[in-house]
Amino acid sequence: MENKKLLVTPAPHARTSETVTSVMMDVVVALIPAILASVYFFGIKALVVIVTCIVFSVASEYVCQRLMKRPITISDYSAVVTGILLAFCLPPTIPWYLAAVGAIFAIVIGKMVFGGLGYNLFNPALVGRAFLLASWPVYMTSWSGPEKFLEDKWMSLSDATTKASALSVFKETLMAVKKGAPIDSLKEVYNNFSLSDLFLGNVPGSLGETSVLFLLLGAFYLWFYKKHITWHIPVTYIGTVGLLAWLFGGPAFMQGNVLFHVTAGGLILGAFFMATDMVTSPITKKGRIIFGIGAGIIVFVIRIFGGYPEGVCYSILLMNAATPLIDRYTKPRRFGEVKA
Amino acid sequence: MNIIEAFKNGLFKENPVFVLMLGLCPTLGVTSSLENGLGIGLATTFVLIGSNLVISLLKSVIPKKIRIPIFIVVIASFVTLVDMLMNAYFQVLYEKLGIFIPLIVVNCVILGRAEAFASKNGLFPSFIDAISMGAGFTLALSLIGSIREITGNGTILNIYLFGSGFEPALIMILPPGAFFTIGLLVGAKKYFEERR
Amino acid sequence: MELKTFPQGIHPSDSKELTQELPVNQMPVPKKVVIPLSQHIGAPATCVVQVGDFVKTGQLIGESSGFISANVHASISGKVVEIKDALTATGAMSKAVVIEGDGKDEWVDMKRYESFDDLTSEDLKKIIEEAGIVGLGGAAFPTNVKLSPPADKNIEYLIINSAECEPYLTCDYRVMIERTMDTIKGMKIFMKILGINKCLIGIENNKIGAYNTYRKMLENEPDIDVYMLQTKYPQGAEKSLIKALINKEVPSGGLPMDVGVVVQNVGTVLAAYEAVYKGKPLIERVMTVSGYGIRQPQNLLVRLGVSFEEIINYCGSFVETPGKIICGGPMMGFAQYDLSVPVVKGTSGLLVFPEDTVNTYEESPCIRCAKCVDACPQFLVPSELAKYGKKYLWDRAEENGVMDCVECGSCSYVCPAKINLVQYIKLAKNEINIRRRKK
Amino acid sequence: MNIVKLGVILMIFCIVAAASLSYVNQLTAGEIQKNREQREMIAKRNLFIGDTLDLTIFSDGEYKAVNPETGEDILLFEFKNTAILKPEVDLGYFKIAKKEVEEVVKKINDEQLLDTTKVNEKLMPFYKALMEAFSSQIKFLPQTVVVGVFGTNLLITEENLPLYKALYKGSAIYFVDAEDKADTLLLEKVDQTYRKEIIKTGSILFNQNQSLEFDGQVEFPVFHYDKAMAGNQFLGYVIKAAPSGYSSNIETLIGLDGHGKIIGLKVVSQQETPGLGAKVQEDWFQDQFKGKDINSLYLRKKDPKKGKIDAITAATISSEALTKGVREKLTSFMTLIKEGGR
Repeated sequence: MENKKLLVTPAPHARTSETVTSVMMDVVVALIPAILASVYFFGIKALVVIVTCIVFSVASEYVCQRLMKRPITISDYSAVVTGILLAFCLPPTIPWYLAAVGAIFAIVIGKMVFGGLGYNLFNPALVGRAFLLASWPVYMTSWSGPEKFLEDKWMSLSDATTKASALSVFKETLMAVKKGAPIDSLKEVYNNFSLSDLFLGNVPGSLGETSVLFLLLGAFYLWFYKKHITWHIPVTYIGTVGLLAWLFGGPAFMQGNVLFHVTAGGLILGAFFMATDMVTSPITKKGRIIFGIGAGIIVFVIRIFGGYPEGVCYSILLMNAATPLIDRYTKPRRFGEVKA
Repeated sequence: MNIIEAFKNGLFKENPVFVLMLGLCPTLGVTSSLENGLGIGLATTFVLIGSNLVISLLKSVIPKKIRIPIFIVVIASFVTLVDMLMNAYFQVLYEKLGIFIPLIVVNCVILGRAEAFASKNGLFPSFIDAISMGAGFTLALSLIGSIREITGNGTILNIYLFGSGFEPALIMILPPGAFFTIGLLVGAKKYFEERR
Repeated sequence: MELKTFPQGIHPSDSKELTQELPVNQMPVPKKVVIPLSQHIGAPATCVVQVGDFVKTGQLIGESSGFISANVHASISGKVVEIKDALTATGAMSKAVVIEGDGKDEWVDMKRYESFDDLTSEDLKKIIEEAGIVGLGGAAFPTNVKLSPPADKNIEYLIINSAECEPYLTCDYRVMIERTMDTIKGMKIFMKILGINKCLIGIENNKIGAYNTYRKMLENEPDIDVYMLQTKYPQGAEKSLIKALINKEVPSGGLPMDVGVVVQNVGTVLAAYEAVYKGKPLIERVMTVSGYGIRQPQNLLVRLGVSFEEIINYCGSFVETPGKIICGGPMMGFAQYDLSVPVVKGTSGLLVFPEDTVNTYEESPCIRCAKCVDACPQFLVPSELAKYGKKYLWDRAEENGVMDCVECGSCSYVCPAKINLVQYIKLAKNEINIRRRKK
Repeated sequence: MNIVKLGVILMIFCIVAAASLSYVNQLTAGEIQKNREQREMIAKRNLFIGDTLDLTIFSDGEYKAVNPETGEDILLFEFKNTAILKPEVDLGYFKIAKKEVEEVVKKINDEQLLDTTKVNEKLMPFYKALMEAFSSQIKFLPQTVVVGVFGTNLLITEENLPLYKALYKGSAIYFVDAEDKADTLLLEKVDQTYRKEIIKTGSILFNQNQSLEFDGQVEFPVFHYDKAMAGNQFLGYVIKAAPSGYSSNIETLIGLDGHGKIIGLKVVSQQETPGLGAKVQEDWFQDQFKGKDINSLYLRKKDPKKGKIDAITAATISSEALTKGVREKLTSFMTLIKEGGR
């Protein structure tokens, strides 16, 4: 009985084995298929961008925490997740130093100035992307086409032909239609991009935004196996965009191409990996549904009426800003609470 | 009144932008280049001196109840004056600053100093206060302006600083850049003050 | 078949296999007991013995001292050697009577009834009150008080709480299996007291044996229904159990009787049976000794007042260096640092974990994953409440329903950031209670 | 009655302020008016004459070219403290090697050449070399080059007029008597001189000796436009357009000749995104419009068949807005002209 050290802690004495690190690790694992797909389709350039983003995210988090004299928590993988997600929003042709600047901005301004993990108001990766888009729009909006695996261009770092992404083509056509071009040209856009290419990711676009299939693989791992994300945000988000696209996104009422709007651009990536970011999304189920619907409407409005071809980034950032408000008005009804 | 002390006050301890957080409208609006920042800073200083002098001179005449309208009349007169003078003699700068010159009227630094200082102090201290506050404001605006111009446009006073390989961050001369710059400068100021 | 249950909650691994199939073992009468006078919620009992007195087993030593209070009896015969402040399992000090046994275990005269048909509801209540019976589920609320609802409350159901949702604990399960008939008699006593004829038993589907036994035994009892529930924590919390069985929500700040329900633990039911049919006051109880750190995990019938140390020694001592010893279940129990602490009426288990399986966790910032929100059976937002508790924002905490918390610990269990959510909430509750009392 | 007293005091303050301001207004009104006129004048003039901003990038030094006839190096011109930086109107004065020019001019005078083709033949090598030198020094050909020649004064007469006209096709070179101006840095002085010259050269361009005038704002049913007149000779129109771009109205002056061809286009004010849409104000973009008519005012990107205008990278909306705005304005203007005359 003597010399025994008994540990006294408050109840409960049982805890799940889940930690912040393991949650973040799961997200990284879920992103691996999409990373591989992006390297396959965009070549070694993609790998350079991804690695740059990760390295600079982690490094700037370390430096920030050293300067702020806080515990160093770079081993919790949250900066890695930010790095990968940021890289996924960048075109493969972006110079590495711009990717690095984006990563530093994402971590320093998007996360650390708010107080680090858990306190940030906005999704850091999207903050980084918005910064890059506003600062260097030319780099951020010129995409290169998918390269053939193991061909010359695949290995090359700089050689790339710029092409328009599916949504930019859509946007251009839409503008033309508004100015009097035949309405059927919208249909041509839909036909120009085969859905299987869009689904696999064999189209020009940002690194991680193109391959719906591989993103969904990771998303389902998080959703059904690890249960880190719930259906509320992704389903309402994609559903809202799909519904609006079907109703108003086509040549005539109720003739929009839902699958085109869902698979082109960053909607799948945003819906499953960015809008569901725990720190910046509402905590209640009702709140998440509002979040998803709101973001969906914003995406659609930007795509059809706005100045940018793609609106996922800004829709999520705007809804991030609304999250505290949503949380406040969607408090769960307490058990046994009498409705007034 | 100690003049050095007054200047320290205006430039650092009670810097209108970095400490008092006053007059942020022109700070955010016009500081996309050093030239603009300097211009609006000097214009504000001029108005500040004028209004401070007039108000401290007339402080015994001004009834307490309607002091704010009278302050505004005085300030607005000086601003209109500056507006006309600049339009006449500093055409180029006038066009660049545009709407922000008439908006000096609502710059809270001026009304704030009129209310807090000039209406209670004599002519000379008010003059010194106006100069030091104006200097602080101009300093802050020039600092923000030069940072934004260098990072957002790659130039300083329209002179290219870097080679053609340099890609300026466009966002820095857009409104968000002003927020970033002010935030970071205030943060840096606090950081160094606490270290001291 | 869709099993009944309540919404939200968690699924910790139940680890009941250690002791589930072991019959209840009677522990020998101890040499010395320390009987705290405050073993229940409410005012401590008044001591009615003095140092040097000889007491018999079952003799009253502490008298109920108020409306919410309970009698305390000697659990062995012997001499009162000391009346002192003793450490209890919650960490609080309580006045306690120390009895040194004479080894004879002489019992006081006990008044037994073969049947309670002749007794009125008031008589039965009196017997239970005198026997010092309190809720044996853990909270130890005096049973007679619970059985006396105000006249304006219309009681419809008696619900027997046999969910035993805490991992490791199997004492209620063994009671249900081994003393099925006795507990049914006990239920009837309660039904008589309350003047109702509807009794519901909820058993989780990991205790299928107990369910089947009751099913068989209750074939001819139309008044008592048994339901199988989906295994989930905290099914044993009154409010959750009521929601699961009759789908009614106890109003915020209210009691089960507000929805016409009285909930009693199955152990309490057995104690009532013993008091009426055998005249035994509450001086012993069944508890589970378990965990991977003890050599012989088992279900024990122990006298109250025996120290944990003695129990551990009886169970073959430690397997290896213990890291953590918990009184109660792992979710709501108290970690112990001193093994001289005695068993009291509310002690349902003693768990020993070896050093290498005990983890300490560093709290990291909340990442707003909302797992606590999805777990809370009371639909609170634990992360927010804990934040208010941490920052001493008591008013905000109260506005957001901190007082509705049942302290089940589900939120802390699921938290990936390892924040001690329930601890901060308890702090806030405590602080608010103090302020309310001051007013 | 206290309130009346306060009101009176406030009133007095207002009156004093108003009085002093109106005094200052009187002082500055003339200057402001002058500035405004000058600004408008410069903008309009630039439509017809073009900007001279590009000259400022010359640095000091000697500039030589190979004479294609002899194969010898000839010193074309040298710069000494010549680059002048001015925000709005930048002028570069430089000296052309006196000897060379004198020789050429003398030759022409001696031979009494009046046949345009022959004069061209004589002078072409020289100017070709000059142009080449320019091209090698500056990446693009400036619209207007103002050349100051020390001690030389080329009289423009009826006789040699065709020469000038023939020589400069699109790119006009103006010879200025710059003897006393080369070292002058004062904007005002330079600007006045410059204006004088422009009026002179403008006349030359349009075969008139009279000075160039803008007839002010002629009210037309819909349009508000200027006619540019050189004496009695009609030169063209100045039309204002203000299409709404990405984030502002892009106010634009369009210079149009009598055949519907754009002589020049100048964006006067805009608030487009800096670095993107704001590039509509850049010369390369505006210069694309010169010489175009409504049939080719489309973006190449949108309408590859008709389009002759290149959009600004990543700022299609602004580019499109301006192109379309100008086109629409011109279309309706032309209709108007055809229907109702000038």
